[in-house]
Amino acid sequence: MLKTFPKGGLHVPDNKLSEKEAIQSINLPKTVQIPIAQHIGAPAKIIVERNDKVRTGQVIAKSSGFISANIHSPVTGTVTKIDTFLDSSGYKNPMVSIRVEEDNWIEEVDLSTEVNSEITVSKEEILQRIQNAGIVGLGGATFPSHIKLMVPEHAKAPEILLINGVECEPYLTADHRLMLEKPDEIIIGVQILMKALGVSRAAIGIENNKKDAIKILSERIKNIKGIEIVPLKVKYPQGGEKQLIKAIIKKEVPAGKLPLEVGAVVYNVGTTFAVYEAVQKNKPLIERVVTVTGKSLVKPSNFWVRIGTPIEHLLQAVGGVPENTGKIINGGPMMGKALKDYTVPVTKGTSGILLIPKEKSNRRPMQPCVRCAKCVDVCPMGLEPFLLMALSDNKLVERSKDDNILSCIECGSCSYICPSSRPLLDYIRLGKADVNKFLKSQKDGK
Amino acid sequence: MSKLNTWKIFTRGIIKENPTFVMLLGMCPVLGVTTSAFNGLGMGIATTFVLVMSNLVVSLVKDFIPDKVRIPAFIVVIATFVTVVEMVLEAYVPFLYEQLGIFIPLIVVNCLILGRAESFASKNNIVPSIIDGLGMGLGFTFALTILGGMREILGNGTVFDLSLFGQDANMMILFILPPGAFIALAYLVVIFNKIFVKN
Amino acid sequence: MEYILIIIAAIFVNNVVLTQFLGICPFLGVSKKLSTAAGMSGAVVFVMTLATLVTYLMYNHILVPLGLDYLRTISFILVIATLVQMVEIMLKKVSPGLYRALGVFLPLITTNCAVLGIAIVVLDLPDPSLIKSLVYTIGISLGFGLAIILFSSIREHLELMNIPKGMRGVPIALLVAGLLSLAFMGFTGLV
Amino acid sequence: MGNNIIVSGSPHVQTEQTTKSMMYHVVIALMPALLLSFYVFGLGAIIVSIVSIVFCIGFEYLIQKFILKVPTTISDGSALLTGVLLALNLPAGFPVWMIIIGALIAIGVAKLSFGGLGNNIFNPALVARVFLLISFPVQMTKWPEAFADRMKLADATTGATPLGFLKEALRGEGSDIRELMKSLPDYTDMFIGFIGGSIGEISAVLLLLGGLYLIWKKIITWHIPVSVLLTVAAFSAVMWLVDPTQYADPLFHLITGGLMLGAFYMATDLVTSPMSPKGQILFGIGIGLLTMLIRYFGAYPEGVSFAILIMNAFVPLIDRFLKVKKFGV
Amino acid sequence: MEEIIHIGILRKNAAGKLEVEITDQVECSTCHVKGSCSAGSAREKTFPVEYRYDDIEPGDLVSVHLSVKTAFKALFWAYIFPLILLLATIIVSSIVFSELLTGLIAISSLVIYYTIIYLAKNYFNKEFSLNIKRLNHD
Amino acid sequence: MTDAILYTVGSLSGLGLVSAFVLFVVASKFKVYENPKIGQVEEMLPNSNCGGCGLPGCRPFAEALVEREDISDLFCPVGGNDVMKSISTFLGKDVAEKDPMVAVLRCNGTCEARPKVNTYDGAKSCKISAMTFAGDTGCDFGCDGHGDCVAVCDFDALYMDPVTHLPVVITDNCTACNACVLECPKNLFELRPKKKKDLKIYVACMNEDKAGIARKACSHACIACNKCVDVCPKDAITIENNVAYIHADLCTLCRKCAPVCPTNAIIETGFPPKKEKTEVAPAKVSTIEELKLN
Amino acid sequence: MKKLESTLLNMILSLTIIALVSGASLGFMNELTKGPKEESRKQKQVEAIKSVLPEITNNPFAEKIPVAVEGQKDSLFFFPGKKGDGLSGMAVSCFTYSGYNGLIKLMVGFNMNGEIFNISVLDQKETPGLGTKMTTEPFVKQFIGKNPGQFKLKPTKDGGDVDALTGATITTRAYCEAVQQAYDGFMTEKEQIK
Ligand SMILES: Cc1cc2nc3c(=O)[nH]c(=O)nc-3n(C[C@H](O)[C@H](O)[C@H](O)COP(=O)(O)O)c2cc1C
Ligand SMILES: Cc1cc2nc3c(=O)[nH]c(=O)nc-3n(C[C@H](O)[C@H](O)[C@H](O)COP(=O)(O)O)c2cc1C
Ligand SMILES: Cc1cc2nc3c(=O)[nH]c(=O)nc-3n(C[C@H](O)[C@H](O)[C@H](O)COP(=O)(O)O)c2cc1C
Ligand SMILES: Cc1cc2nc3c(=O)[nH]c(=O)nc-3n(C[C@H](O)[C@H](O)[C@H](O)CO)c2cc1C
Ligand code: SF4
Ligand code: SF4
Ligand code: SF4
Ligand code: SF4
Ligand code: FES
Repeated sequence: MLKTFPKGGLHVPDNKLSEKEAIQSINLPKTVQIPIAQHIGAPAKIIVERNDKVRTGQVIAKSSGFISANIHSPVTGTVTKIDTFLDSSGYKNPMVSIRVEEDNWIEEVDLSTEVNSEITVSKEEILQRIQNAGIVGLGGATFPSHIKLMVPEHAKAPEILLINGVECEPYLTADHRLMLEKPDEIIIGVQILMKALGVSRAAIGIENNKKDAIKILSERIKNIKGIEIVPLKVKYPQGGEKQLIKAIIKKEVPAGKLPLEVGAVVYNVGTTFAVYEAVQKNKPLIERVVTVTGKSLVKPSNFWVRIGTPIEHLLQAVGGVPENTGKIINGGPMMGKALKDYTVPVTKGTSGILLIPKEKSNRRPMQPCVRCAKCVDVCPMGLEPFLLMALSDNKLVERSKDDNILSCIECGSCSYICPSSRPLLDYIRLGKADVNKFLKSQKDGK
Repeated sequence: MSKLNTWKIFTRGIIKENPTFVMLLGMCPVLGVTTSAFNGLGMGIATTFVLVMSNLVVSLVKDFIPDKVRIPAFIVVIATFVTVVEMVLEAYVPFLYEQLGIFIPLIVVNCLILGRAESFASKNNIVPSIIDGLGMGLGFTFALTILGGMREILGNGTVFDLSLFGQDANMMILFILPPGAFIALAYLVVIFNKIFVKN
Repeated sequence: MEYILIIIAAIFVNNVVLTQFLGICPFLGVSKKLSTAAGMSGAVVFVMTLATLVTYLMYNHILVPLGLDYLRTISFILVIATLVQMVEIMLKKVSPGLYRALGVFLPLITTNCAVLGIAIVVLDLPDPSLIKSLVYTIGISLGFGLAIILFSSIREHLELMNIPKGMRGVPIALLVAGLLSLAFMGFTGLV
Repeated sequence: MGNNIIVSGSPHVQTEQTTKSMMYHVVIALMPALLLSFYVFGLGAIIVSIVSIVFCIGFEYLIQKFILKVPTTISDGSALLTGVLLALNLPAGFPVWMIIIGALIAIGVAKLSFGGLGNNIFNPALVARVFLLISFPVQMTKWPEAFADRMKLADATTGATPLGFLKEALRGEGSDIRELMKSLPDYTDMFIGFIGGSIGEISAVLLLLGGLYLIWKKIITWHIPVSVLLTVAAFSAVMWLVDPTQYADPLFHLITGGLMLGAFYMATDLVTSPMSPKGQILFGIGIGLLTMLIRYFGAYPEGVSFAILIMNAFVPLIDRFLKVKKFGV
Repeated sequence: MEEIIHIGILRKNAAGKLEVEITDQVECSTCHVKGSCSAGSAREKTFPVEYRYDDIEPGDLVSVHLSVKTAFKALFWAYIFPLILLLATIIVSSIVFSELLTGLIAISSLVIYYTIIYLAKNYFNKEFSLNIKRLNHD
Repeated sequence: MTDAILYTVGSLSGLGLVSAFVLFVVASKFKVYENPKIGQVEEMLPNSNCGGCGLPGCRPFAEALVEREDISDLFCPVGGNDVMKSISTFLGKDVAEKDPMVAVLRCNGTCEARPKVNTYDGAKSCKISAMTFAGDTGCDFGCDGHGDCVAVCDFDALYMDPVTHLPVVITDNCTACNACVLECPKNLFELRPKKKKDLKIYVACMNEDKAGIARKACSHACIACNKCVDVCPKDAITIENNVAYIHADLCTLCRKCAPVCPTNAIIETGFPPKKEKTEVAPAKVSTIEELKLN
Repeated sequence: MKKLESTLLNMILSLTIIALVSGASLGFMNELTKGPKEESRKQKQVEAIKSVLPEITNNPFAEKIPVAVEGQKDSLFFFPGKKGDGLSGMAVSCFTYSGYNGLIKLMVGFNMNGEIFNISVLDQKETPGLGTKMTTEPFVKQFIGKNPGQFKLKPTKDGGDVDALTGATITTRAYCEAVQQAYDGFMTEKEQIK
């Protein structure tokens, strides 16, 4: 029996179309737009001005606060505008626009391709380099990565490092390809993180539909102590942090608490690779793997993409947007965000671009809840989505809170499975926002 | 309150503030005794009698009763009339007495009566109080008779014991059983409110 | 065994609310929240039992010997009204803390037809005795509790449902009560 | 807006299964049993089924259109299913006007008064069945004999169902159930369905197969039917062991009456059953216990429908206290 | 944790002690005929509270919170416990005494109950204190 | 026979005495200090419990009116000046007098003025739509058109216009309870004084984008061209964040501004009809097809 | 006029006075209705006896003979009906608990040959529309003039001679049982009275 989390979850057709496509580089676009809020927490502070010349890898916005991250220029060129631009939801946000001229890296970066497996730097230095490189979680949450390494004074000491190589989202193959193509780097990244955390154990969780990745990584760790590869049952959302922890170490992260509560720290494989590059090569996070996929595309592919590249540019690289495209999604079909407009740039959190044909784009019309309990069955968090939706719709904020609406990880399983096509997650998001507002107001009231 | 004319005081109990269909007061007897139109009518009349008499007495003695014992005093007055009704029914209409059973003494706790005594009779003079009692009582009687009639027709095929569909008609017995009382009343309330109480 | 049968019959077969139509007001009025309904049923068991105890004694040992049985209604209502108030007042005097918590929790218990009705019904039981009367009363009040707890949970559930406009409020409550009563017909003949 | 890209919150994919398809699958699952009963009871069964279905759908349409003034939902299949299930709960040859009343009660009172599909507390078909049973006990307990007078509409030969026969007979003194059972059809006939009874209670085996189909199609889960059947089996086994002269054996109780239909198709009604597996098991146990209590001690020979309705009333309470365990709580 | 919440006003009574008066519909909370039904009690309820709310002043609108668990504990002590006591007394004394005596003894057993409650007064006061929060006026 | 009557009288009087005593004690122990005025004031209020006064309901509002010394900051928008005045006379306290207010919608982005650039396919709720994205037109400030405001209005004062997909205020029903103002995720409602005959002039736009962008998104958008500011004799119009705002307290309803607005963003209501102005042709909007060509 | 103040004295006084007045009037009312109440209680039985016996001249009610039934709480009552001095018939008040809803109480009148003269129902709780049909004429008719000695008091279903009420076999069975009981009692009693 493969390990997995016990309650909930479901099988979504995985459609990993680009599984076999090696990661290619893509030519640079004419301009890039770099949002200064690409991570959870405070936006970075812009430190360049209009008409400044910037080089690839140069810091253009500095972390501003405890939870924040640096932002670097992904290209060499001239800052043409510092203004608000549309973000992926169509709201306007401050960004830096750079005209691409060439690709001239700053000197500190080691651009050599050989694998540097000697970990020489100290614990503190690792932390510093990760922070400087502006690394944020590439698994989707875009939480600044160095913070996970800074264990608070009286907190429990971490016991195990978990590497999330699950990639349970249908269609996406970025992490999968990365594990196949950069296994050594990832393993070194794991060792760096282990050192930084001071733990002696690490586990890399990989869904069993990526047998080749499991095989390659297993070979590489043969002689390394403390790291194990854990094949996991194929079940969405196996990649959710809490589900991964439950599957591997059989502990439940208490509601509203961090993984550290059970002694675990989780990093995505992409993040781990970025950590390797930051620490061993001094390379800041300015590019990432993006899967561009969709059934209507001639050739779904994986690309190394500079942050700030317009999504349009990526789409042109796979032959343009097919005629019958109905939806363009930033991310996977389950958790990704539908784009209002595809002039928007790739950010650190963009793991894939998915095109959905028109006939598959509309949800079926909503029908009344028939209390079939399918949403309850699939919810990996043991919530009752149908109830949370009703509570949210009726503005019963306190009851939503009592029914743990805040535990929802927004995996979308409930909306997926509902035979009545109820927009459960839409309402749950609203309910969560209301509860958060309520909690904040209560705090203010005291 | 004081400006209401007599006619209005009288009619509002029947329609606008119908104690059963609109205010939903004292539901126990409403549900309990309405197995036939006749029982409904009988209960209605008995209640109306108590209502009118207690309104009358209360409005007479209202000034002699200190506020704090108002309620117990009213209760005594009401209970007295109820006992009188009980005695009279037992002596002269034993059939009805048996049919209404426990619900006769329970007229005492019918909120309708205490409610009227408290909110109307204790603030008004005799004439309006009697009119109010009559109006409310008739409204109550009307409701009970309608409900009783409906249940009797649907459940037994008769009204006031007159057979409508012949002896052997199959009627929906359920309506004279307890569930039928609730169901029939539920829909009567909806219909009454739809017709008479707009808004 | 006899007592157990009495209790079962009183709870299911002859449920006060659903088949005897007593205590409809609190049934409809205090049933919007499950916790309040549950608390209310707890309180009702005590109050009903105490009321029956006192009225039973009064009837059989004062009124009947004096030939005053026709004073049943009037004396019962006075005694019960007083008693109910006494319970509250004693509590408030003796333990303000307890009283306070209850006050926030429950509506005051008032005399309603169920209390008075049962006190009277009990007198007509076949070969009555004090214990039998009390057992019956407890059964009845448990039946009240069951009905009101079920009913309030259903109503809480219906709060979130999309009831047609005209049916909202009392009509739907009555309809639920009717269907509940219909379901309880299944217990017919059980005891 | 042909040229616009579409925006919505995640997720952007959905399953194939819809409410409508679930309803139709249940109808499909019931077809074999229905067809068998057409074969066994003939015209009477066919007419009851048609009237029941037509009027359930018709009332749904009329009430939604003219009284509630909301969009009609007859295409979602739930009214059709209620019609089919109501028909299965009636004896063949049941008077047409009574079926119409039943349809009105099921759709108008038990379903649309609560707001239609998904909002009702009680199982509509069963509310109607019980309403009819109580209102018209004579007609509701007049069961045509299997294969008798299949082409006749009225006054078919009638007889008691096994449960009804035993109940009646046991009232007499000194009767031994083992003797009485000799005059009943044998178990194979009961199991296959060549016996008298209401339209849908004749073939335990076809109903069982349909039920398994539903479980396989993931329309219902095993929790409710299995717990109902196990409880009935266990309870009746105990009683049978205690006194085999008064209580029939478990197999008899499992294959007679409406148990199969109730356990697989009516107790499992999504709308009126609990959400969590634990709750469903408790619900099933409750139904099993009540069914047997009513069969043994109650006034009615069969208790499945009452048991389900009573447990329907407990569903909000069960849902409230038997929730799925929340992650990390 | 589920809570019962009411809205009230903080008041100073004649004796200078603080009280909360609950203003939202407590009685028969949802009953539509409160107006006409006065058999019960007044619509307002007042409870003495201790003065430990620095930021709340008389006249302020407050919300009163009581956890359901505490509420049920109160229910037990106020109604369930005396019921058990009453029944126990009746069962025991009915073996020995006549019906009338049994009844009287049972009623007097309540005296014991009230004494117990009285002696445990302080415990109860502490156990069942209300949690009071100020409401913002806007 | 007299015996029986004597017994009756005796025992009933006894009972009466006991209950009188108990009830007296009850009454004094349970004494509720209640200012009877509270009830009376409550009866004067409209009892719609809408919360428009800022308190949780009519009863608490009555309490506050009676209890507080200074009630000049309390106002019941539903009852309006009449109710407040009668309360003032009743309590002998001064109350504020407020102009009756009415809700107005500060968006005129009808379908034709504001072409769709996307199709929204999420839950039919403005709040949810606003959380998901900026809206299915080019304007992130405009109405989402799912009618959250209609649902929240207790007084049937709002409905969705089926043609424009914008909510419409039925002025006569609106009680200025503020519910819609709080509900709208785009903050499109404003309460404005209901001047005599309900004459109003206001800028029905909240688009803070620069002229070009705003204009491209919606042909009725305020483009902050300053023409109205220039023409206003009372300096009642200011422009902030690229939107003009007419200050109701300064505005004399002279109607000079509306005609000069190049985009029809200024709305006049209640005035006798004037000749219709020609509509501005909707701006051209790039579609996904055009983008594809790039 | 001003309301009375709520002083203790006033309260007690007023309540006592009200109680006094009400007590007096109730006592008075009771005296008034005592007779009629008693009368109406008897009336029912007398009516019933009269209706089930042939013409009689005595007051059978005054001569009632209770006979306990073994193993039952209630008793049978015998009301001998006389014409002149001779016994002309006997009304028997009998009961059974096996009705659909329990108790059914009947008054059965026999003539001295043991033939049923008439039957009337004193008390019953059967289902309206089903069991209650036992009070109707068509049903009762089949008993009149029959001698339970020959006429088998059982529903045809159980091998008797009584046509059951449709849908109410249980009621019929109970009814027959009660009549049978009355007949058996009558037969033994007849001997003794003679
Ligand atoms: C429903 C859900 C599914 C997720 N799936 C994945 C996944 O497949 N792979 C992954 O790396 N992270 C996934 N994540 C994100 C992880 O929870 C977690 O944030 C991440 O592994 C932490 O690593 P990072 O900070 O390096 O991104 C998922 C999150 C959620 C809520
Ligand atoms: C699903 C289902 C549920 C049933 N439930 C009941 C029931 O609750 N009560 C009942 O009397 N008959 C019920 N029946 C019918 C019985 O199985 C049986 O036909 C009937 O009770 C026999 O009664 P009789 O012998 O008195 O005529 C049900 C039938 C089905 C198909
Ligand atoms: C609500 C209801 C009430 C009933 N009431 C009676 C009744 O009062 N008397 C009776 O004999 N049978 C009554 N029955 C019918 C019995 O359950 C049983 O079906 C019947 O006695 C069978 O008799 P049959 O063989 O004459 O049809 C009632 C049935 C129902 C559903
Ligand atoms: C598995 C399943 C079982 C159902 N059982 C019933 C039933 O017993 N009675 C009924 O009226 N409808 C039944 N329905 C249809 C539908 O759920 C029912 O009409 C709703 O209760 C109406 O709100 C069933 C549907 C499904 C999918
Ligand atoms: S989106 Fe939230 S509620 Fe829905 S299944 Fe996922 S965790 Fe559960
Ligand atoms: S999956 Fe959909 S229909 Fe089923 S219970 Fe959940 S919300 Fe209701
Ligand atoms: S005005 Fe606001 S709330 Fe109303 S429909 Fe428009 S966006 Fe929604
Ligand atoms: S339109 Fe707005 S302010 Fe006016 S009544 Fe409705 S919700 Fe209140
Ligand atoms: S009428 Fe029975 S409780 Fe109110």
